[in-house]
Amino acid sequence: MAEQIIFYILAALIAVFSVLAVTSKQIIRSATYLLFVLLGTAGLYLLLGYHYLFAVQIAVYAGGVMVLFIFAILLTNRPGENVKAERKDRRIAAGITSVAGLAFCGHIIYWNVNKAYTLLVPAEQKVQDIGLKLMGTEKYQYLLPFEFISVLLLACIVGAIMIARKR
Amino acid sequence: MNFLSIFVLVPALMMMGLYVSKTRKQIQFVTATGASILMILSGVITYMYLSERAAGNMAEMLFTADTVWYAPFNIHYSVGIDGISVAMLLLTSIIVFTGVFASWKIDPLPKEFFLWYCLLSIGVYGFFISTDMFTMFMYYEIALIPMYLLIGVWGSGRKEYGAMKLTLMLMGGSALLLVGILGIYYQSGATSMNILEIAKTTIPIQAQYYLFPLTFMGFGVLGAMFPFHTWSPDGHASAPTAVSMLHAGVLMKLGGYGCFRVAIYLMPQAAHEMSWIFLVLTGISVVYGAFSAIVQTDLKYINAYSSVSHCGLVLFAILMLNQTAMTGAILQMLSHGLMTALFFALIGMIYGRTHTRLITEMSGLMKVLPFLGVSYVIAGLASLGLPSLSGFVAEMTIFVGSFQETDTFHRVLTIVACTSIVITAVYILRVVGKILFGVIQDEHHKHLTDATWFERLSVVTLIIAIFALGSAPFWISNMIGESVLPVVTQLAK
Amino acid sequence: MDYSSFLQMREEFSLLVVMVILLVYDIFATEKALKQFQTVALSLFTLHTLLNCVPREAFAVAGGMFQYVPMQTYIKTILNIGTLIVLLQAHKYLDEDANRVKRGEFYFLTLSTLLGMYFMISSGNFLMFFIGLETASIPMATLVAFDKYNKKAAEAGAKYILSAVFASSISVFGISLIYGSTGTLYFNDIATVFTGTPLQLMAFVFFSVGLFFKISLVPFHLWTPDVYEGSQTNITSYLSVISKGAAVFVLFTLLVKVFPKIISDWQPILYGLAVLSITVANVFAIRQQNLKRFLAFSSISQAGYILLAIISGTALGMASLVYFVLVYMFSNLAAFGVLSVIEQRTSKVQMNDYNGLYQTNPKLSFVMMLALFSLAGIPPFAGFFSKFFIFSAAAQQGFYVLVFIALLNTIISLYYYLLVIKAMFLNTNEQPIETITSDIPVKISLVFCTIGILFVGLVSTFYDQIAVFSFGM
Amino acid sequence: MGDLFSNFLTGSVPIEAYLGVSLIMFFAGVYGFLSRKSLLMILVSIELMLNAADINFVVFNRYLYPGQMEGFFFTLFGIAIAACETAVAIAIIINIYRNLTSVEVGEIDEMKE
Amino acid sequence: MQYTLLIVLLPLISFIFLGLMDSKLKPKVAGIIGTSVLGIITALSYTAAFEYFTMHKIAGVYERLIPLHIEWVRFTEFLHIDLGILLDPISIMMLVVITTVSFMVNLYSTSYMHGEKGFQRYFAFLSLFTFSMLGLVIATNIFQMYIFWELVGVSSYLLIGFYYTKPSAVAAAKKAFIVTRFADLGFLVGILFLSFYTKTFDFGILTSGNPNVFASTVGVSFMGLSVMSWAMGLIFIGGAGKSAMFPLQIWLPDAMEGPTPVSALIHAATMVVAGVYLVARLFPVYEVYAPDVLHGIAYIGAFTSLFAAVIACVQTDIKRVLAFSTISQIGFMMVGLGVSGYGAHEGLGYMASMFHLFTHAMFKALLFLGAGSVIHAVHSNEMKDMGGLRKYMPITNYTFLIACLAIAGIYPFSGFFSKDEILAATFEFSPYLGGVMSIIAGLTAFYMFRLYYSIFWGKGHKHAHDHTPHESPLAMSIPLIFLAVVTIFAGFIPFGHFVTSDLANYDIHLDMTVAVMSVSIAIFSIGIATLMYRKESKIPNIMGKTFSHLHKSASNRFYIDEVYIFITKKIIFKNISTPIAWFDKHIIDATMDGFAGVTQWTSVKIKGFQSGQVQQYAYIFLLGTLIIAALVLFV
Repeated sequence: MAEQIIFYILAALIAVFSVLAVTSKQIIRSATYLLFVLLGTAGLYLLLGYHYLFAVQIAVYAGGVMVLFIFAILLTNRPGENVKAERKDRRIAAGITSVAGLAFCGHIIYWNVNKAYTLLVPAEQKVQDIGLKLMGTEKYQYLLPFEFISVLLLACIVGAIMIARKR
Repeated sequence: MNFLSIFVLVPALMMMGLYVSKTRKQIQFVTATGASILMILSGVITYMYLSERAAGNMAEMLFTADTVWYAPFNIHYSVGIDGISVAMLLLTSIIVFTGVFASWKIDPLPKEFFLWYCLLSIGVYGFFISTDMFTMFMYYEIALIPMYLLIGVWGSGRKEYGAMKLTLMLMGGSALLLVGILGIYYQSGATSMNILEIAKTTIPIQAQYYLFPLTFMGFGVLGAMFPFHTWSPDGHASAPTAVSMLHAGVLMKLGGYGCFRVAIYLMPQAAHEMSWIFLVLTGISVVYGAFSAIVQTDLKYINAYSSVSHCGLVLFAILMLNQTAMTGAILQMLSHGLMTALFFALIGMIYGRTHTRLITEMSGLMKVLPFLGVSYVIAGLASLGLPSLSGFVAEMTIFVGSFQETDTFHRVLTIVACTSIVITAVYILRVVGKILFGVIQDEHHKHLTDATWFERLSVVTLIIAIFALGSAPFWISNMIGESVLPVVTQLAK
Repeated sequence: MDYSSFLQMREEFSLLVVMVILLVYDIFATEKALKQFQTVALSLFTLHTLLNCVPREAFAVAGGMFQYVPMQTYIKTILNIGTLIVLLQAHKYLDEDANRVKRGEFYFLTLSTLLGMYFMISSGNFLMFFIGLETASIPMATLVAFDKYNKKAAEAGAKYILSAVFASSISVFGISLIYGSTGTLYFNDIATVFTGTPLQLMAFVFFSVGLFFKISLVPFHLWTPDVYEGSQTNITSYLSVISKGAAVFVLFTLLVKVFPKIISDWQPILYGLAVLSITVANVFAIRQQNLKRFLAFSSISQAGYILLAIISGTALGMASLVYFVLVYMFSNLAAFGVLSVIEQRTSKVQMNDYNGLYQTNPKLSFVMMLALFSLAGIPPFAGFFSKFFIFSAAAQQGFYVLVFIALLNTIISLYYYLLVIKAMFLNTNEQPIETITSDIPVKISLVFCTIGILFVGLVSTFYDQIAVFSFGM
Repeated sequence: MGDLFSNFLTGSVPIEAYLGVSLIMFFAGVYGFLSRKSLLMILVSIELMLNAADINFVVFNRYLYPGQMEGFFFTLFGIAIAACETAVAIAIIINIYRNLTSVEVGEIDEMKE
Repeated sequence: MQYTLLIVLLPLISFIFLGLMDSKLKPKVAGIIGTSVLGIITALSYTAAFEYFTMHKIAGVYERLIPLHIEWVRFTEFLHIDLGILLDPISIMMLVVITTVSFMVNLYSTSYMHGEKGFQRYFAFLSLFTFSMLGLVIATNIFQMYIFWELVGVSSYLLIGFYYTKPSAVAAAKKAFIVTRFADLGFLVGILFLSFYTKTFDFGILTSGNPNVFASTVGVSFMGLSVMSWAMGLIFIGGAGKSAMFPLQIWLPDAMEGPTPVSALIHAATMVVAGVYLVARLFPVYEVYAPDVLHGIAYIGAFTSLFAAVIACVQTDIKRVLAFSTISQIGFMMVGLGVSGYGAHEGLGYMASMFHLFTHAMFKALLFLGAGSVIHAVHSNEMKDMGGLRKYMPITNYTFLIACLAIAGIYPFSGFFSKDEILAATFEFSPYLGGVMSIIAGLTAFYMFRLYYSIFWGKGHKHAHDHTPHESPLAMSIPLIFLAVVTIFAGFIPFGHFVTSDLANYDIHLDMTVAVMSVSIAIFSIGIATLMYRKESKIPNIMGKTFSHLHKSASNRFYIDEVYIFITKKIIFKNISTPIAWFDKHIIDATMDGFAGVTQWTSVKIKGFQSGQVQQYAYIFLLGTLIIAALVLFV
């Protein structure tokens, strides 16, 4: 019961802040709403029992990404200046398309998703397990992507620095 | 690779020779030598062919060779010739040879000109020696592209427009063709793209219904079939002399040859059932081209429309689907090739002197340019089918052959096609009367000089060929006639 | 945990080693030693290419996350050669004072995107695939914006990253649905359960647009011309050839390996996209004046042609596809090579500027012409063969109408290719581009491309080699 | 903490609800991407979209395929990738700002047609 | 008789030699070569004629000899063009006629054309013509005939257009060629019809009388008519074109633009009778399988004859008078053939026609050469520039008079005999037609003497410009005299012994009623002419005014030329060719250009999609995704 209540609260939170994040006039608010959404998502992860993910979500998003955002906003935004209002026709078109897409996908997913799930043994996610899987080379083990993503990260850092630095 | 490929190799070697040559002298040496070698080779091949036949080798294609090229697609590099190919090789050699001399002093960029010219001849030669559809198609396309640059750079008048139009329309033709070829290959279920192999299979009739029009139209575009002929006037009008010669003389023959070799030969049933559509179209070409030529004032346009008419006759005859008419069609290809090349050569030479091609601006040229004038008259006479010149034999064979089809439809069409010989006379004589006869109007034209030695060489070679074909057609006609037989047999199945 | 199996991924490791060496070299070498940086880099990369060009037995690593089949060696080698050519062409550019400081990054980023493509190609799992895809595209954005003080480059970078991320979010959403409807991310497992329920189909569409984006098919192509125009020419050529080549290969692999059961669904999609891509791109290309945009549209239409090979879904199609990519690489890189040489010397990219090029730069125009003819599919250049094979592969499966539409489009494409040729050979110019002497690396690259254009078609060995392994797919 | 929360997991939230949330988030992101003027806001929208996909993975994993942790790991890596993207995107946006002194998306349409 | 090959070959060799050498030869040399070759072949043909007619006959019938026969081109199993030499009475006769006239003309020309530019070329063309004409008459098969038929046409074209700097000559040459070419189209199609059903081109087989040859034509019709009518009718059109039958006669008067000896050779004696020869050659076929066509020929011949005679009465150009007279006389020959039957007496018309052909060739050549002589003297073709020439040019005067008498049909000149036979045959066929032909004979006498008087009588004041006219040199006079002699005596040749429809002997008996009547009509007409034209007289003017309408129409050749111009200029040029050219340019070509245009237009129209706005890109991207998904799911 409580789980449901929590879920719906989170769900409402996420939905509302998602919409607010993309409609807010002020960019800094927008970013803040995004933060709330991300935190709400983290809440969902927790709700689903993925504690580790909860931690990662908060650490990476709230801790890393948001900081980047704030920096960027502060760097590029002159204080007090609001973003100019978007063109209305474009907003309407985007809105209609999004809603249509939402309806379409919702329809398909709702009628086709496998609902015969067997809930729900509380799954205690042991961090050791996660660690072992992350270091394994068998099927359902993730050493290779783990190593590989480091290349991506490195490349992104190099690239971002290359772009951002003066020379 | 057997020795037939030498026809492709020699121009390729010429290209290499040209690439390293520096002066005009060297360029001329290379091209003249190469063209002469090709002439000799085609003579040799004719002799070999005839002696082989005389020795009783009755294979459909002689000197065949077959090398696997792209195994997964069953593409082979296969060559072979029959009488028709031999005739076409002869024609090509003559025209390449004369074209070289007709553009002896081409300017600017002689080296590049001949490089493209050689590439063009590679395409043409290759097409005639190939028996594999892929190779055939490849050579066909090789022959298309140099045209653009040749016309675009060395042409005259609205050359860019003409070049573009020609290239694109012919490309359109080859688009139809490629679908057709792929269709034939896959529908026949043959294990080779070799025409001879495919001929042994039967393509399902349903497939033939769309493949036949595709291939026929595809080649028909090149053969200037109505209503896909409009590239011809604009293209020929802007092309430089040698290119017009080679294009009208040989390249347009690729169309007829292809229709014959691919469309008719491989899809006899559809040919029987659908020939009437194309007969009507080609019949229109024949008369329409001739009528159009009457009112033109540009020499090249006149000749281009005349080519539409004459090449229409080629396709027309092929579609009659009997041995005589088909033989006539091939003869007409030869004949038209020679005489239209002669025409274009002469027009080029006249244009080079008078700097105009409008018949309204010339008159009385016979007086100052007797050699060119007489040659022009001879070309004209050949064109209107004077006996002892090549056109006559070809046209008569066609008409006699076409008349073998007894129903009213074919009869009436044949008679309609026959009228073209009168209309041809009208426009030829109009031109001859206007530009050669009468009194010179333009002061500048009074001091023109007659043909130079290389021009004479080129013209005389063509005239001799025209006379030879027109006076002694029997051996070539027999050679072609027996080579047409396999197709006729196929049609009779 | 047996990490030694990782050693089987020779290509990837070898590339990684090159990357690391270069990174370290760039950071720690002395000023003097750095002068030889490009030489070292190119030699190392050449070595890498040569070492990894022989196919091996098929194998799988990491429980099937990484799956190797011999064909991949070919496509990777093609990508290697292409990258090498691009690097050769970029040599001069990177030697300029303004860029010398960034060249280490240039190499590192280029090679890391290449590595991303390697993994993308060899992946046996959607996770791997996704990471590969991102590795191939995120650093690419920084490459696009490489000329960072150039407004156009900056703009192109932004457009690229935004579009790419948008595409990949849709794609990853699709992957999530695939996972949701099949319960696995392993290709082999998905293939058995992916039967085409509505959810799966939707998931498939959402997922595949990410690839369509990378291949830049209409209507997912709109970023292409802008980005191609804005970025530095060598990057553009890298983007148009290497990135695209990897993506089409992957698309084919995925469609055939993972989604074979819904062939009746994806064939019409590809059909439509092919028609759209070829036609729309051609129509747009007609009136382009900027040659980079021009080549962008041309490459979109080429991508449409590639779909003809994919749509067949046969071994023949596979071989034709790889072959096509090979030929396309030579042709397009030759065109871009000429373009970049001229742009770097004169900063002229408009078609009008090319008027009369043949008068002053016959060799460059000649190479350009070969490249364009090859792209247009004119024999005896390699492009003709590759196109023919692709058409043949499609026709084999009965797609005659599609082939016909594609062929009609070749007329339009021939038209605009001829426009360039016309500019170079036919038109005259008051102020033609001055005579340019290219530096050695560019010369090498262009000669290499020319040889490729001339002989890859006529000599059937290349195709035969590729065809040997196409059945291993 | 863990125990506390797991005790709540006795009732059942239907899977559709989770998916609905993620869908809303996703299409909110789409809307934002299509309509916002600031490049940074567009980036915000993208975060939403990526995040929505992550939720999907987790939910599917938890509800439908609890046996393996594929969705879990995908989300894990996905977060990392999203971070990379953001970093690079922000670098590029700053670069835009440096060149154009603006981060409005309408400004970056010099190249067209 | 292998040497007959030489008769054909020598002129060809002469042509090639003269043509290639052209101005490298001295004019004199060229003239000598040309003339001597002709002399040689004339001698050869006389030898051949002598040898042939004295040869042993088989069952009283002349044998057809084929001394040479080679296959030239093979069309089908049965149809092949052969080249060969066929000797039978009519071809032998034609050989004689052609070589004789040709020789005379050559000889005449050496003087007449003296000093002309292109003298060598002229002789080359003459040789070419002779070659072609000879080839035509000795043809063994209809296709060979067609070949030489065309060559004859071309040589005629070249010779008419000899003065190529003169626009009228060029136009005339063109006209002659095109009109005859048009007729040849009929000939060709006729050949196609005939050969398809009979499976042969060979005259020998066609005229053998073997019904099997025509077996497959029985009951076959094409668009309403029987195929034989089609075939023979179309073939006749070919003949009609060359022989200037109505309505294809228009080219002949214009052809007088050529040098006068050429007119004598081609447009009087030889080429224009090719049509007659053709009908005669195929006579057995016409007679048996297409009698309707044969009768049609008779009527067309009669009409043409009348028509031309009327026009001839009012022409003022002496060569044109002769030209129309030629048309009229050929009409006679056609009538003769048309009314003829097959076999001894039935074949009288045939024999007479051939006979007339022979005599006409001689006297008409004479007339033309005489006219040439006159023109040579006064440098004009117009009657008004002449008059009173008899004093200056006695030889021309007498020879011309002889020819006039011959053509008028006065005994004992040759024309009398041949014309009389035709009239007799015609009366037998139909009295009405006979009557008409008699009237024409009268008209002939009238206009010939009108011509004669206008030239040689009356006042001679008009030509006192630079020099007084004088008699022509010897080279011109000798042919005149020779031909005059022939004209006088040829009538006494027992022609029926040589040429008949069935190759058997036939003795001509003069039908006295017809003879008397025709001679009296002729004399009466000559009388009227004498009255009107011997001296300056008002009568012609009065007559002209009285029948002004008729006179005007006749002077304008009944406006047939205008009709032709209307057809060619207005219909073909303006209403067919120009629209076709327009259509080609504005419809067909425009369609092709239109494809390009539409593509370009689309290209401009859709450029908005590439707006540069990344959000729009994403929008389209998304839409694309959704649409594809929707299509995949719902379609």
